[in-house]
Amino acid sequence: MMLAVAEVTPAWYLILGSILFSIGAVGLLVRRNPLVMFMCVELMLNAVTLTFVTFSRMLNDVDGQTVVVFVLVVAAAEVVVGLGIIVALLRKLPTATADDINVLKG
Amino acid sequence: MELFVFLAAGGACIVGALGVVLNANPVHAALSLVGTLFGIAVLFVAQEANFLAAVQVIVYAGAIVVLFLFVIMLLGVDRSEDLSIEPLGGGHRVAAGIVGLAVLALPLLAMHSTEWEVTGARAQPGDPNLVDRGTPDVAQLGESLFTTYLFAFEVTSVLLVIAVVGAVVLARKVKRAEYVDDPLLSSATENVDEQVDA
Amino acid sequence: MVGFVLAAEAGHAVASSPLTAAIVVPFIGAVVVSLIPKGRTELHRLVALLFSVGSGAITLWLLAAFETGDAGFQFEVNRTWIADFGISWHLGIDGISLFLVVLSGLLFPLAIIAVTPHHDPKPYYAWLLVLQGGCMGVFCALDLFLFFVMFEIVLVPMYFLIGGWGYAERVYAALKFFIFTMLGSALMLVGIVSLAFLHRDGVAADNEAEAAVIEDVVLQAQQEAAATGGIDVDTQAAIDQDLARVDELRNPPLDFDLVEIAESQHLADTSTSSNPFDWSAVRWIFLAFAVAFAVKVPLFPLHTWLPDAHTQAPTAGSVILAGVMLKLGTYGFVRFGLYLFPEASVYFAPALVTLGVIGIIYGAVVATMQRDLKRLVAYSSVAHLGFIVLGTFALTTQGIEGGVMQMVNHGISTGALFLLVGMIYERRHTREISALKGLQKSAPVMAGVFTLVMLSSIGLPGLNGFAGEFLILIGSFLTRRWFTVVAAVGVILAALYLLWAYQRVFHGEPDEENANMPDMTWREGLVMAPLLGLIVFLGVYPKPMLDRIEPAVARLVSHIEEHSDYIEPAVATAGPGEPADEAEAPEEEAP
Amino acid sequence: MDTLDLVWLIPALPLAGFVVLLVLGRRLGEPAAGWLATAACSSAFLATVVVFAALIGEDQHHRSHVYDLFTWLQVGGFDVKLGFLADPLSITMALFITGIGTLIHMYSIGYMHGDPKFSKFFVYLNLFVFSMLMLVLGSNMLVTFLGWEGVGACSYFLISFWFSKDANASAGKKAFITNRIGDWGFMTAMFLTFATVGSLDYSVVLERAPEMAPVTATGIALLLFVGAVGKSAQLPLFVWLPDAMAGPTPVSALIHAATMVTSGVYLMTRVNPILAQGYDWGPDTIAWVGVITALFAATIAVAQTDIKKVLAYSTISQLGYMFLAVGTGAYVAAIFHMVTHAFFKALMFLGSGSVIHGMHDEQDMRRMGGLRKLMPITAGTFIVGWLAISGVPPFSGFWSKDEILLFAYDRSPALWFVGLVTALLTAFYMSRQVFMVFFGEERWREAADAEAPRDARRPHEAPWVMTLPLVVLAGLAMVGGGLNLPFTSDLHFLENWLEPVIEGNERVIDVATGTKVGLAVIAILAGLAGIALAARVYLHKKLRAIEPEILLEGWRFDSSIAVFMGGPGQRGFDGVAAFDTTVIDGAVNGVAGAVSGGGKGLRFLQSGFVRSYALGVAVGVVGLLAYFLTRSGI
Repeated sequence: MMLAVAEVTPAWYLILGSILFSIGAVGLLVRRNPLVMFMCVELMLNAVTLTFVTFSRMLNDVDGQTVVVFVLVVAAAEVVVGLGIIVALLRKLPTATADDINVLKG
Repeated sequence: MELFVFLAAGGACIVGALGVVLNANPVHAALSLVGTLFGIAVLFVAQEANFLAAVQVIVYAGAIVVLFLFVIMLLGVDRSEDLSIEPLGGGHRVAAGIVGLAVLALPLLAMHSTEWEVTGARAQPGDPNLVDRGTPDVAQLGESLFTTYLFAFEVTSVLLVIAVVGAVVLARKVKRAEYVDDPLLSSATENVDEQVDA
Repeated sequence: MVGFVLAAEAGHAVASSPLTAAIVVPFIGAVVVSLIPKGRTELHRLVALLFSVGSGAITLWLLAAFETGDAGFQFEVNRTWIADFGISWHLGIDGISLFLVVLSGLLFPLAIIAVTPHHDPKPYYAWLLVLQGGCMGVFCALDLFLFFVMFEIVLVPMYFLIGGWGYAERVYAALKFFIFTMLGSALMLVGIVSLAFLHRDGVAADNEAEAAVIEDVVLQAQQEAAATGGIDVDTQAAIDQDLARVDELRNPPLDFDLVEIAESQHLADTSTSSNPFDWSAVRWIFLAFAVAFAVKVPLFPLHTWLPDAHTQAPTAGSVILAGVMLKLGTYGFVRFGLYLFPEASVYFAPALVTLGVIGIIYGAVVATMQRDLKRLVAYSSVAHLGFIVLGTFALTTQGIEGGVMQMVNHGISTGALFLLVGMIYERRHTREISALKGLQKSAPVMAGVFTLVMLSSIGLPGLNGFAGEFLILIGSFLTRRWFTVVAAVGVILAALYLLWAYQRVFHGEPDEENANMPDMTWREGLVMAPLLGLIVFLGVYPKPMLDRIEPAVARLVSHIEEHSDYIEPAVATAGPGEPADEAEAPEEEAP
Repeated sequence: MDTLDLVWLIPALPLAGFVVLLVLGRRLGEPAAGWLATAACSSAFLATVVVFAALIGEDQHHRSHVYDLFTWLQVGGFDVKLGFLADPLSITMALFITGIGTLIHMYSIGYMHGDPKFSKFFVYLNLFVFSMLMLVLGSNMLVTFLGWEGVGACSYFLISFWFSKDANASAGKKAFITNRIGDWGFMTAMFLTFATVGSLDYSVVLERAPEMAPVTATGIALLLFVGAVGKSAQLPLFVWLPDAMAGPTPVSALIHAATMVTSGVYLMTRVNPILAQGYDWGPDTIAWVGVITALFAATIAVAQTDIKKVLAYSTISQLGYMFLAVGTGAYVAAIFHMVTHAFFKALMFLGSGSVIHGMHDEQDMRRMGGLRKLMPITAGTFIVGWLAISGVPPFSGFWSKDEILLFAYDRSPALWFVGLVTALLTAFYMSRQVFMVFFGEERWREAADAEAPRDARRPHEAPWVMTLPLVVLAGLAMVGGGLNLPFTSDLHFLENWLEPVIEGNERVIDVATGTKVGLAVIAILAGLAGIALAARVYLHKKLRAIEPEILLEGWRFDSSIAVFMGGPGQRGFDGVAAFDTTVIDGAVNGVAGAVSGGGKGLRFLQSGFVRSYALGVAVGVVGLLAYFLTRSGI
């Protein structure tokens, strides 16, 4: 019965999106393995796509979904390039973490 | 019904996300990520974005995660990471936690202040991007992409080409001589050496 | 195909406007020089000279074709450049800028003939040509944005000339020069942009009355239509048109045009409440401009880049720096300071005059104690430019006109001095005064030329330096009496440092190294000849020059009077005593 | 065409000479270059005579003619023409400038014989004559100033003519800079004049002088006097003139005795209406500065050993007399004395030059003596000059000096007394010089060393080109007094001639004839006493010479200035220069240092760790979010 009472409002989706986003953000900041850091980025992107789709439905606007398509494309491109860099890096230094690459040190 | 779907899929999402962050082994992290992605795909379906749900499964679960796993397997870097240490100091984790909480809290606060109501410009009758319940979402999305956003759509193809070229260049086998001159790698080598010494 | 169209367009532009040509020709030259293969040194020089002389010849034509009595801008070109921001390619010269343009057209070819770079001639000549184009552009620009662009363009080649072809400390000097000037021009950019926006708001405020009237009419029409029931198509069209007009009036486009902004003067009538040029804004904007110009001049506390830049720059760089680029500051003060901000200029005049006078005395005193000949000349520039600032902000016709004349004179005299110092350096490889002695014996002709140039710089009557300096002083005495009395002391000090330096360098018995120094060559003589000719000509017969400057300056002064509470002190020619004198005269003769 | 319009020709001729010599001088060589210069100067003299004759032909009240050549500077209400003024005063000046100038040009041909820069000397000399003529003939203050600075520059060139010696070069520089201090006064006076009257033309300025406020008039007059003090070597700016003797002697004669140094007197006479309009203390200041300078310089002259230095200090002293005259309103006497002084002082300078020439560049009087036998013409003419300056009637100096003393007595007996003492001293030191050089034992024999053959070292008389000018000048020095004899008003030639210029501003003195005669007798007696005293000391050796060191060093005035300028002055200048490098440039470099230091300090932020940067980005995102939320009013 409780289930019938509680109606799923867009807010629920948005809260879920926020939670996913912050988990991804914390993971990005905490993890050292570049591959896992990438996965966290994917998490954050997914949180955002979820939010877009939610808005799209609530505002009756198909543009929200269109944006998600573009986010997907960008995510794919990003993963391709990012993984390329990681491959180049890990091939030489299989034990490297994100902290080992700090040539930008001023 | 929707509530049930939401709770199940949302739970899968959160569990998967936590799995990504908390699993020391990257292979396990990648598998947890699949859980999240599926959960989100289900939520897409729940919100009548069927096409996107399919794409989500195909592109993310089918391509991206597999790519991750490929890389892990290819390079044999499935070593577990010791999550109990933090080379940047304990303050980094604390700060990360605070930031994470803030990122969560601030949007919630914003939603609360608007009384959990989604505001924004609703599509009016007559707008080309108004969701028409009668047509399939694939058709609507297609029309939007190939009319209003045609230019942006074409540009994404360029982006993808560039990304592919970039990936090929980055991942090709580097000759020994070039690699020595590479400041990025040589600095990284030094750092690793230092760690080994320590 | 594109090239052909561009060429045709360029040809058309040149034919229709000599000013555009004078600016564009050196730029084209720079491109051409940089396209010539590296090894062909003489060809680089020849081509650079060709384009430089080409531009110079155009300026001479301008001088010949200039309408003497006309106070306004001549040879004007006004083409839209960036329409969205109201930026235009607006060029024009009046008596104030004419001679600076001609000076640039003269000094650049001379610098190219006189000095051969020791290495990398190709980029050297290319940069020099870019510099020439930029200088021409600065003096011709009548659009604030265009002026700013040219003002900045000039920086880059100078930076590379000092840094690339200078002496031991060149990198330090180049960087110092660049940072100082950038600091000033960054502020100026803020000033320019805010000025354009405030001007737009001012125009909107001016238009408000008209807009309100139209709006009333529209409202009435709508009410009438409502009363009669229904609006017919024609009325609706008329109403739409009117509304569009109201919109246009209320949101006028941005405009960076100097003349437009200066003449509309939303700055001056502070009485109207709708005026967005609230006093403090104008003053701040003026200050932003003033800092940029003060760095360029350079005024007293901002001058320290000058000695370093001058000392380290190659000879041609020093000549151009002293001859043309310092004038960007003083010219800026006249063209943009006084013209755009008459009220603020009057308000800040005492401060600027004080700085100018401090510069006169201070520059001279510091120059006296220099051990390096080039540094000495550099500090003398600080003193001379102090005179120009004094004259400019004396705000009298004589003062401003003397200032404009002195800009040209200083370019000639100090340019010549730097050329001479460069010649000495080429022979003796030192600029240390103590290492030089008795050069008059080994190089009498050079000594004679140096003497003449020195006397011009000291301000000997009959030479050009005096005419300008005296006009400045007599003009500033009318409004700033005590400042002038102090500034005139600078005339004594000028004699002190220059004569002392001359004595140490040219007089005395030369030691072995100095005794064998070769005298001037024919080529060097030919370079100096036009400068010497001008020194004498402008000193003896400055009338043609003054006649051309005068209308523009007179217009500027009346512009200031019109837009501020400043009133130029009347010269007492037709004073109260005159009629009495005439009445008395016959009485004396009667018996 | 009006003959008076030819006035422009007067300066144009030497200018033409200058240009021709500048271009062709070296090719012409010696002596052609000298003769060309002399011709240019003498033709200017002829032109002056023509103008003079034309001027005499005019009615007395119309003897003022302005001829404008072209507009020089014209801006707004400021309008200055390059114009010439032919009136009795300017033409008088031009006459004696070109006249004496011609003689000195001629003399120089002999004096500069053999100098490697022979032609260049005449280039400068012609330029000088041109500038001097511009000075006196200018129709406005600015043209006068043109000449004023021009003669200063020429003086600079000619003093440092033999520039290889550092002392000469320094002397030239000193002359120029000291003159410039005076020029500051002149310039400021012009500013004040223009601000008051709106013109610099003498015709306008002088006509409207009576309308000036007395304080303005006094200001202008005294500022011009500052200029005159510099140019005419009065206290305290006289220091350059003794040093200026480093130049060739003809230069000393022409510039530093006869013409340039008197331009201050000319200027003050020219602006006499302004002087008259000002407060009385204005002219009094001038008179006192003049008379004190006269006494001061005379005391110094007493102890000098250099033959030219004596004459230099004597010149300063005599110029002091002229300013005394100007200050007491005796403009005619001032001009009169200027002319007579030009005659006898040029004569003596040229004579001394002849002596130096004959003595093979020896200038120390202690190594001279008994020269009258070897150089009879020089000695004879020099003696004429000596008598003239000592105030022995009927030589020219007596008449002019007597008139000045008369006016001084009328103004204030104190002035007269100081003037009288100076007259006595003048007679004394000039006699000392004559006795040391031309009489007594032949000390030069000791000086001549054994190495050189006797005959070569033997003093000799100068060639005719040098003696002819001496003779002419001696004649003028003898009869020059005839210009303005005091006996009847008909004999006041100069006074009558200058009357239109001076108008009513000449002081009218009210002294009984008896007093006049008495004063003249006292003056003569003072002169004779000076001569007698000098004779006892230097000729008969009856009295020991009193020549204290301090007088030889000119009361240490110059050396104190040098010490001050070399000490505190230079330290002050050095201090400012150091201020520039340490404080101002230091501040600039300090800012640069602060920026780079701050950058170094902030380097730790650039750790290079991607995750640190990511944290930074995240913090930024949170910050932005928080900002937007607060903006939306939560």
